[in-house]
Amino acid sequence: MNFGLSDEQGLLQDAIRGFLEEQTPLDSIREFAADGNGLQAEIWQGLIELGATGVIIPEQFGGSALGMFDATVIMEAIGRTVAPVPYISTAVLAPIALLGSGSDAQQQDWLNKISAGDVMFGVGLTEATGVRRDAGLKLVGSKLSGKALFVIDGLKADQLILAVGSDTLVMVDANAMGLTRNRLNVSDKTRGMAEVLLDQADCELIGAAGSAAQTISKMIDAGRIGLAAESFGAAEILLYRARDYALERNQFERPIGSFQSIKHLCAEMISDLEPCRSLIWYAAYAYDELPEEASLMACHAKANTQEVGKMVARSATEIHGGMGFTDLMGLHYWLKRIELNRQLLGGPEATREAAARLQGLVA
Amino acid sequence: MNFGLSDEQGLLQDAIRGFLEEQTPLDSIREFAADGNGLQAEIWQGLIELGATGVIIPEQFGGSALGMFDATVIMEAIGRTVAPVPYISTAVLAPIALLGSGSDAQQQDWLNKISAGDVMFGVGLTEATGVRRDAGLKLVGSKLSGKALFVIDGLKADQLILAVGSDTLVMVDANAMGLTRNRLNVSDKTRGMAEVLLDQADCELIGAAGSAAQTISKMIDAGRIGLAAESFGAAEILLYRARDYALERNQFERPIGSFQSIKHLCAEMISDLEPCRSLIWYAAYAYDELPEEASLMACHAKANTQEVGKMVARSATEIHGGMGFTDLMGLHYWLKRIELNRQLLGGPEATREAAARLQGLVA
Amino acid sequence: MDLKFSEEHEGFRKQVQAFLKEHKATAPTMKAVNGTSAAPTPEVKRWQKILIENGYTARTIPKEYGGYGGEADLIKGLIIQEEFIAADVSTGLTGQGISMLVPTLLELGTEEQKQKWVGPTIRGEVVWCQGYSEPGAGSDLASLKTKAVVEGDQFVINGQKIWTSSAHFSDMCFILVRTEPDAPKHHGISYLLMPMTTPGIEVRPLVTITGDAMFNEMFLTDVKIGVDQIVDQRGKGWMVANATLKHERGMIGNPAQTEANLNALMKLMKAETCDGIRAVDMPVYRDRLMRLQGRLLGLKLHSLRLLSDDLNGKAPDHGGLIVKYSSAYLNHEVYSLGIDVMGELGTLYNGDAYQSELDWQKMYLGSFAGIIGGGTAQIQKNVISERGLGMPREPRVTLDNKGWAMM
Amino acid sequence: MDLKFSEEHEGFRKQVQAFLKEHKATAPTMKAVNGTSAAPTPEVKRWQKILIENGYTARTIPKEYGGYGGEADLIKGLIIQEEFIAADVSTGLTGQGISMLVPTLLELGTEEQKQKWVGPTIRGEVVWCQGYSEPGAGSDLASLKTKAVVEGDQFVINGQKIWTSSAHFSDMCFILVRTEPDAPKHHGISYLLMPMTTPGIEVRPLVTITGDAMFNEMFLTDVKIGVDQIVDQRGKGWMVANATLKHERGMIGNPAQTEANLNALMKLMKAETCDGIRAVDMPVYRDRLMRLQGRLLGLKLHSLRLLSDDLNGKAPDHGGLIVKYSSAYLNHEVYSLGIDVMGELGTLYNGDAYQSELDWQKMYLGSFAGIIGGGTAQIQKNVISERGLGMPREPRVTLDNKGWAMM
Repeated sequence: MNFGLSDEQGLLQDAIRGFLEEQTPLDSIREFAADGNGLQAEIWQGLIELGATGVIIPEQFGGSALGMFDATVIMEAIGRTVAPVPYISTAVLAPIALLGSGSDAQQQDWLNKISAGDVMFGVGLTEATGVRRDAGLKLVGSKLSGKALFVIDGLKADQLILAVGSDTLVMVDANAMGLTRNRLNVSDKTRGMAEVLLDQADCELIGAAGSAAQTISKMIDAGRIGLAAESFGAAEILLYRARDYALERNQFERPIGSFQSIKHLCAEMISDLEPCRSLIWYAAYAYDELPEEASLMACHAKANTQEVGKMVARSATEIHGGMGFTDLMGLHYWLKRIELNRQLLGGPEATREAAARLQGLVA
Repeated sequence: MNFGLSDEQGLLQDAIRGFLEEQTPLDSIREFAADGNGLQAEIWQGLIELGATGVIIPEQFGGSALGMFDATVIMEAIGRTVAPVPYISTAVLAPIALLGSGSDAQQQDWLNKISAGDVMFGVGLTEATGVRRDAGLKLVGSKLSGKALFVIDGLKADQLILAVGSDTLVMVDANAMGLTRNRLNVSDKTRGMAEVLLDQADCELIGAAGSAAQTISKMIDAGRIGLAAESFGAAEILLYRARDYALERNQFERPIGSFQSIKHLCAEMISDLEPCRSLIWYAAYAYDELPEEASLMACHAKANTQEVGKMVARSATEIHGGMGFTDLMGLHYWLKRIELNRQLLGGPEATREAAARLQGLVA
Repeated sequence: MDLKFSEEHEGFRKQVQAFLKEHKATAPTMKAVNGTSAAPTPEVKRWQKILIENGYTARTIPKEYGGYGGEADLIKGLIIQEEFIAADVSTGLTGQGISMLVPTLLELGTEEQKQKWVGPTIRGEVVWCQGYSEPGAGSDLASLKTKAVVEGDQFVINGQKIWTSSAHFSDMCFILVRTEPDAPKHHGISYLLMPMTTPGIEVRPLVTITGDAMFNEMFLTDVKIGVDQIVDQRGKGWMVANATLKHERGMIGNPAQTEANLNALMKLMKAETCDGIRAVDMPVYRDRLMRLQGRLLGLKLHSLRLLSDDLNGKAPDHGGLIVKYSSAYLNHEVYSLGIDVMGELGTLYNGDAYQSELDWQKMYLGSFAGIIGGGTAQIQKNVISERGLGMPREPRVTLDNKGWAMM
Repeated sequence: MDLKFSEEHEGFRKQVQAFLKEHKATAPTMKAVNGTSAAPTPEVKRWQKILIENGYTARTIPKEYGGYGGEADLIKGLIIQEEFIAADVSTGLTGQGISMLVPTLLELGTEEQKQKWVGPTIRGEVVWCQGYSEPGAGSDLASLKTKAVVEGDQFVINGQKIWTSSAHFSDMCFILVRTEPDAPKHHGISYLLMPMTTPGIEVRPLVTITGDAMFNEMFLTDVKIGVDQIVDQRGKGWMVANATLKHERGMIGNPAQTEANLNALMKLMKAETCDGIRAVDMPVYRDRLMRLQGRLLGLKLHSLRLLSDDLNGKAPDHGGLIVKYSSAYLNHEVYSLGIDVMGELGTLYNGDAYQSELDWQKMYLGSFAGIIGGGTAQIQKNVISERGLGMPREPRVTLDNKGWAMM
C-alpha cells in the first residue's frame, strides 16, 4: 500500500519541477506576461522533450500510457512555476476528448501529434459548465456558428475542441474561414484565454452529434483535478515564500516571522492546504482506477483547493506587506493563476452544487 | 443629532444594569438554572418596580410610553446578566400584539396588568417563523387544538399568546382546560421554553381571524431586535471577561493576554461586535420612527449579531481554555443564551433570506 | 498510488470478519464501552480478555506482560478499526491507563513495574487516571506546582490537579509532581504512580459546559506513597510525560468519527424540515454541508497519506501536526450545522423528546474540549509553525499584566 | 436617538443642493478628479477655486492662508459629502498635500511656512508627495534609514523611499529623514520639505498587482535643501509625522464607498447570469450578499455613531480604531463576490469588452492596498487590542531569524 507517488512518479516530478524551475525565473515570467499570449515556446518544447504531452496517451499513439495521476503531478509543477504553457488543454483535455469519442482516424492523426508535440490545442467547455452572456454555439451539418467564451489556451492553439451544449464535441482549425479569435484580457497574463467567434466555420465532429456527454463529463472531471493541482502547486509556493520572507524581513528589531500573528497565519495556511494534496492525489487516482468516485472527488478537490488557495494567496500577500502589492517580487502571478483557476470549469459554489447533485442531494 | 442613548435612556440603562448586576451573581444563576424553570421571581419583581414592563405601553394603560429603543436598552442589560425573566414575551411581544390587534377591552385589561407586573405572558410565534415537525395549531370558533412548539417564556406564564398561521393571533389562559404544557430541555437553562399541547382549549382571538398579519410581523421585528440586543449584551460581557481573564492568567511567565494570538482574537471580537451595537440601536430606532425600514434592519441586526455573537462566544471560551469548558466560571450560560437566541424567530440563514425578500431579491 | 492491501492483509481482514460474525451477538457495542464514565463491568472485562487472546487489542504488547505479543503492523491495526467500527463492536477498553501509561511503562518503566501494572491495566482490572494539569498549569504544563517532598522512604504530596477524568472510579493515578523545587522548571518534575485509595486524596466532580461531570478536580493533602513508586529518575518526569503525551496527541482528532458525524448530518438534513422544506433542499445549508464534506475528505485522505508514509518508513513531516487542530474545528462546525438545520429544536438536549437520534447540542458543546483540550488551538498553531514550518519559537520573556518585562 | 439635523443644517443642505444644481453641468465628476494620477488640469483648478470660495472644500482653513475660513462643523462636512456624492460632482482635490501636509503645517508649521505653502497647495498649484516608507521601514516606520547630514546651511539627503504616490508629477515632497543617527530611533528623525526638482532625486514607477504604477520608488543621492526647510525641530520629525498620520488613518475605510460598491454588486447580481439564471436568484450567492449587507450596515451605522460621539464631545473609545481594519476586509469580500458571480468573466479587467460596468477584478486586486497600506491588518489588530482594549504592548525583544535573542 502506498498513498502517494510511486518511485517512477517521484522521478517524473523531480524532472518536471527541475526543468520548469530552471526555465521560469521571474524575469521571463514578466516577459511573457507582457506579451500577453500566455505561451513560452522554449518551455513548451522542453516539456515535449520530457514526454509530458504524452503521459495519458496510449503507447500506440506515441504516448507513455501513464495516467491522470501523472498528469496531475505535472500540472502541480506547472502551478509551482506559473509556467505559461497550454498543457491542460493539449495534453489532458484534448486526448480525453479524442480517446473518449474520436474516430480511429482522428485518434491516429491527432494523438500522435500531441505526443510528438506537433500541435497545440485550445479547449472550450463553458457550454457545458455554465453559459455566460451571449455565448453559445450552433452546429448545422459540419458548419459551426456562434460564440465560444473562455477557450482555455485558445489564443495560440492550432486546433480548438469545443463543446456544443453538453453532449456534442467538435474540433475546428484555428485558422478556419469564418473563425475569429480575440484575446480575453484576464488578469492572469500567463495563460492565453480566447473568445472565439464562428460564422459558418467548417468543423469536424468528435463522435456523433449528441453522443459525447460522457466524454465531456470526463473532460470536466480531469480539468477540475488538473486545475486544482495547478492551484495547489501555486499555493504551496506562496505559502513557503511567505514563510521565507517572514524570516528574512526585519521590523521592530526582529524578523516578522517571529511574531505570533505571522506564525499563526502560516500555521493556518498549511493546515488548510496540506490536506488538499491528498484530496487531489486521490481524485486523480479515482479518475484512473475508481471511475464511480471520480466526479465527486474532482468536484471536492477543485472546490476545496480553490477556497483554500484563495485564502493562502491572500495571507501570503498580506505577509509580504507592501512587497506583496508590487510587481517587484512577482508574487501576484501565483495569486492570479489561483484566481483564474477558481473560475474555470465551475467556481466553488457551482462545483459544490455538482457534488451534491452527484450524491442525490439535489431535488 | 444624537446617534445613541438620550440622557434619560442613559439613566434607564444605568438603573437596569445596576439592578441586574447586583441581583444575578453567578451562584444565583446556577440556582435557577438547576431549577429549570427559567424564572427568578425577585428579579422579575425588581424589574417591575423599575417600570421595565411598561416601557412600550401607553400612559393610559399605566405604561411609560417610551419605545422599542428603550426596551432594547433593557434587553441588552438582561443579556449582560443572562437574567432569567420573561421580559421579551411579557413586556415586548404581548404589548405589541395587544396594541396592534387587541380590542379596547383586551388592551384595558391586559396592558394595565403588564404595566403593573400582574401577569406573565408566554409567546409562541413559530407558526409564523418556521414550522418544525408536527407543530401546528387549528382554530375552530374559539376552540384551539394542536401543538405549539417553543413558546418563549411559556413555562411559567399565566397567559399565552400564540400565532395561528401567519395572520391570526389568539390568547389562551395557561391553565385552560385542554391545555398541557411541557418543559423543553434547552441547553440555556435560564429561559423557560415550553411545548404547549391544546385539545379544544378555549381561547380568545386578538383581532379577527386572519387580520393580524401585520401585528405578527411587527412582533417578529421587535422580537428579532430584542433577541439581538440580548445576544449583544451577552457577547460584550464574554469579550471583556475573556480580555480580563487573559490579563490575569499567567502561562510561560507572562499573562496570556500578552501573546499576540490572544490579543488578535480579542481585536477580531471587538471589531466584529462593536458595529452590531449601532446596527441594533438603529433597528430599534427604525422600529419606533421609520417603520418602512424596520423589518429589514431587524433581520440584519439579528442575523449579523447572532453570527458575530457565536464567534465571540467561541473565542471567549477558547481564551478561557479549560476554565471555559467548566462550570466554575459559568461562562457557558452566556454562550448558551447566545446559541438559543440564534435559533429563535429565525436562524441567520432564514433571517438573511427574509432580508433579501424584503428588498425584492427573491424571485 | 496503490491503495490495495497485500493478500496477507486481506486474509487478515477475512479473519477479523469471521471473528466478528462469530461474536457479534454477545459483544458489547462501541458506545457501551467507550461512552461510559464508570469502571469496566465484568462483561466488558470478559470481552477485553477475548480481544487480547485474539490480538485485537493490546496487540503489540509482549506476551510476558499479558499482551498478545504480535508484531507492529499498522495495516492490521487499521483493518481491525475499520471492521470493528463497521460492525459496531467494541474494540475494547481505551482510557488513559491503556493509551498513555502502558506505552510509557513499556518504554521507561522498570521490569518490576511492567510486570506489576501492564497486565492488570490492559485487562481492565486496574483503572488509571492522569494527574497532569493544574489550575495554574495548563498550556504551560511544566509550571506545575503540586509538590512531593521525601520523608523517609515516602513521597509526601501536596497540591491540586484538575481535568483528572475517571478519577472517581480509578484505582491508580500517574501523576506529575515537583520534587526539585530549585531546578529549572522542566527539570524539577517527577512522574509517580499513586494508588487512589491513599489517604489525603479528595476527588470532586467538575461540572462542564455540557452539564455532565466527565472530569474531576483532585486535592492532595499529605498524600504518602513509597519512593519506589516513580518512573525513571527524580527530575526526569517531564521527559517521561512527553513520551506519554506523544501518545495522547495522536488520539485526538479522528477522521473516522468525523465521517460518521457527517454521515449522520446528511441523514439529519434529509429528515428535518422547516415549513415542510427539508434542510437538504435549502441550498445555503446544502452548500455548507458540501464545504464540510470537502474538508472532511481532505483530512481523511490526509490521514491515509500519513499512515502510508509511516508504513513506508518516510520521515514524518508537518503533516501529523495539523490533524488535531483541523479536526477539532471541523467537528465543531459539523455539529454547528446540525443545530442550525434543526433550528430551535437544535438547542434541545439531554433526552428531550424532540432531539434527533443524536444529541447535536451536547456534541456541539462537548466539541469545545477538542479545541481546548490536549493543547489549545493557539498552542497547536505555535507547534505547527515552529516544528512544522521551522519558524522561531516564542521568545522567553517574563512580563507583568501590563506587558512590562520583569526580572 | 435623534437623527434629524437642525434647521440651520437642513437650510445648509438646501444651499448645497442649489449650488450643485447651478454648477452640475460644468463641474467635473468625482472620478475625473480623484481617479487620475496626474497633476490637476486647469479645469480642475478652476473648480477647486469655486469650491473654496463657497466653502465646500478647505472649509476650515483660515482665510489668511487661502481657505474659506469657516468654523469646524462636522455635520456641514457630512452634508457636503452626501450631496456631492449623490450628484456625482467632485468635492475637489484630495491628495496627500491637502489631506496630510496642510493640517500638519497649520498645526506645527511656522507662519512663513503656512503663508508659503497652504494657499498654493489647496488651490492645486503645488502638488505634494509623501516620503515616509522605505523598503526596510514599513510597519516599523521609525526604523527608517534615509539620512540627512548638515553641510553648511544645507541638509544633504541620501537614501531610498518607496510608496511615494504621485511622485512623478509632484512639485514638493514632505519627507522623513534621519538627522540624529545616535539618538533612539524615534528621536532621530526630522520632517523636511523638499522640492522635487532638486538635483539627485530619481523617481521610478512601481508597478503593482493591478498592473498600474500608482506608486513610485524614489532614490535620493546627495539631494541638497536648505536647513530652514524643516517643520518643527530637528529630531522631532516622528511627532510631526504622527500628527500627519492621524489624518491619514481616518482616510482609509470609507463606508460610503463600500455602500456604493455593494449597491453596484446588487445591480450586477441582477444582471449577470449563468446558464440563464441570474446570480441573485442563486441562494448561495444571495446569502453571501446579505451577509455583506449586514456587515456594511453595521459599519455604516457605526461610523454614524462615531460622528455623533464626536459632535457631542464624547471621548473617543475603541470604536474609531476598528473602522479601517473592518472596512478593508469588507471591501475585499464585496469585490470577491462580484468576481464570483461573474465566473470566468470576473477575471477580465482593464477594459475588456466582457467586463461589467465596473472593473471588479481590478478593484479586487487593488483592495489589497486597503488591507496592507496605512498599517497592515496585523498592525491594526495590535493597535485595537492595545489602545482599544488595554492589552499589553508587544514586548521589545531583539531576535535573529531563528528567534534567538540578540544583544
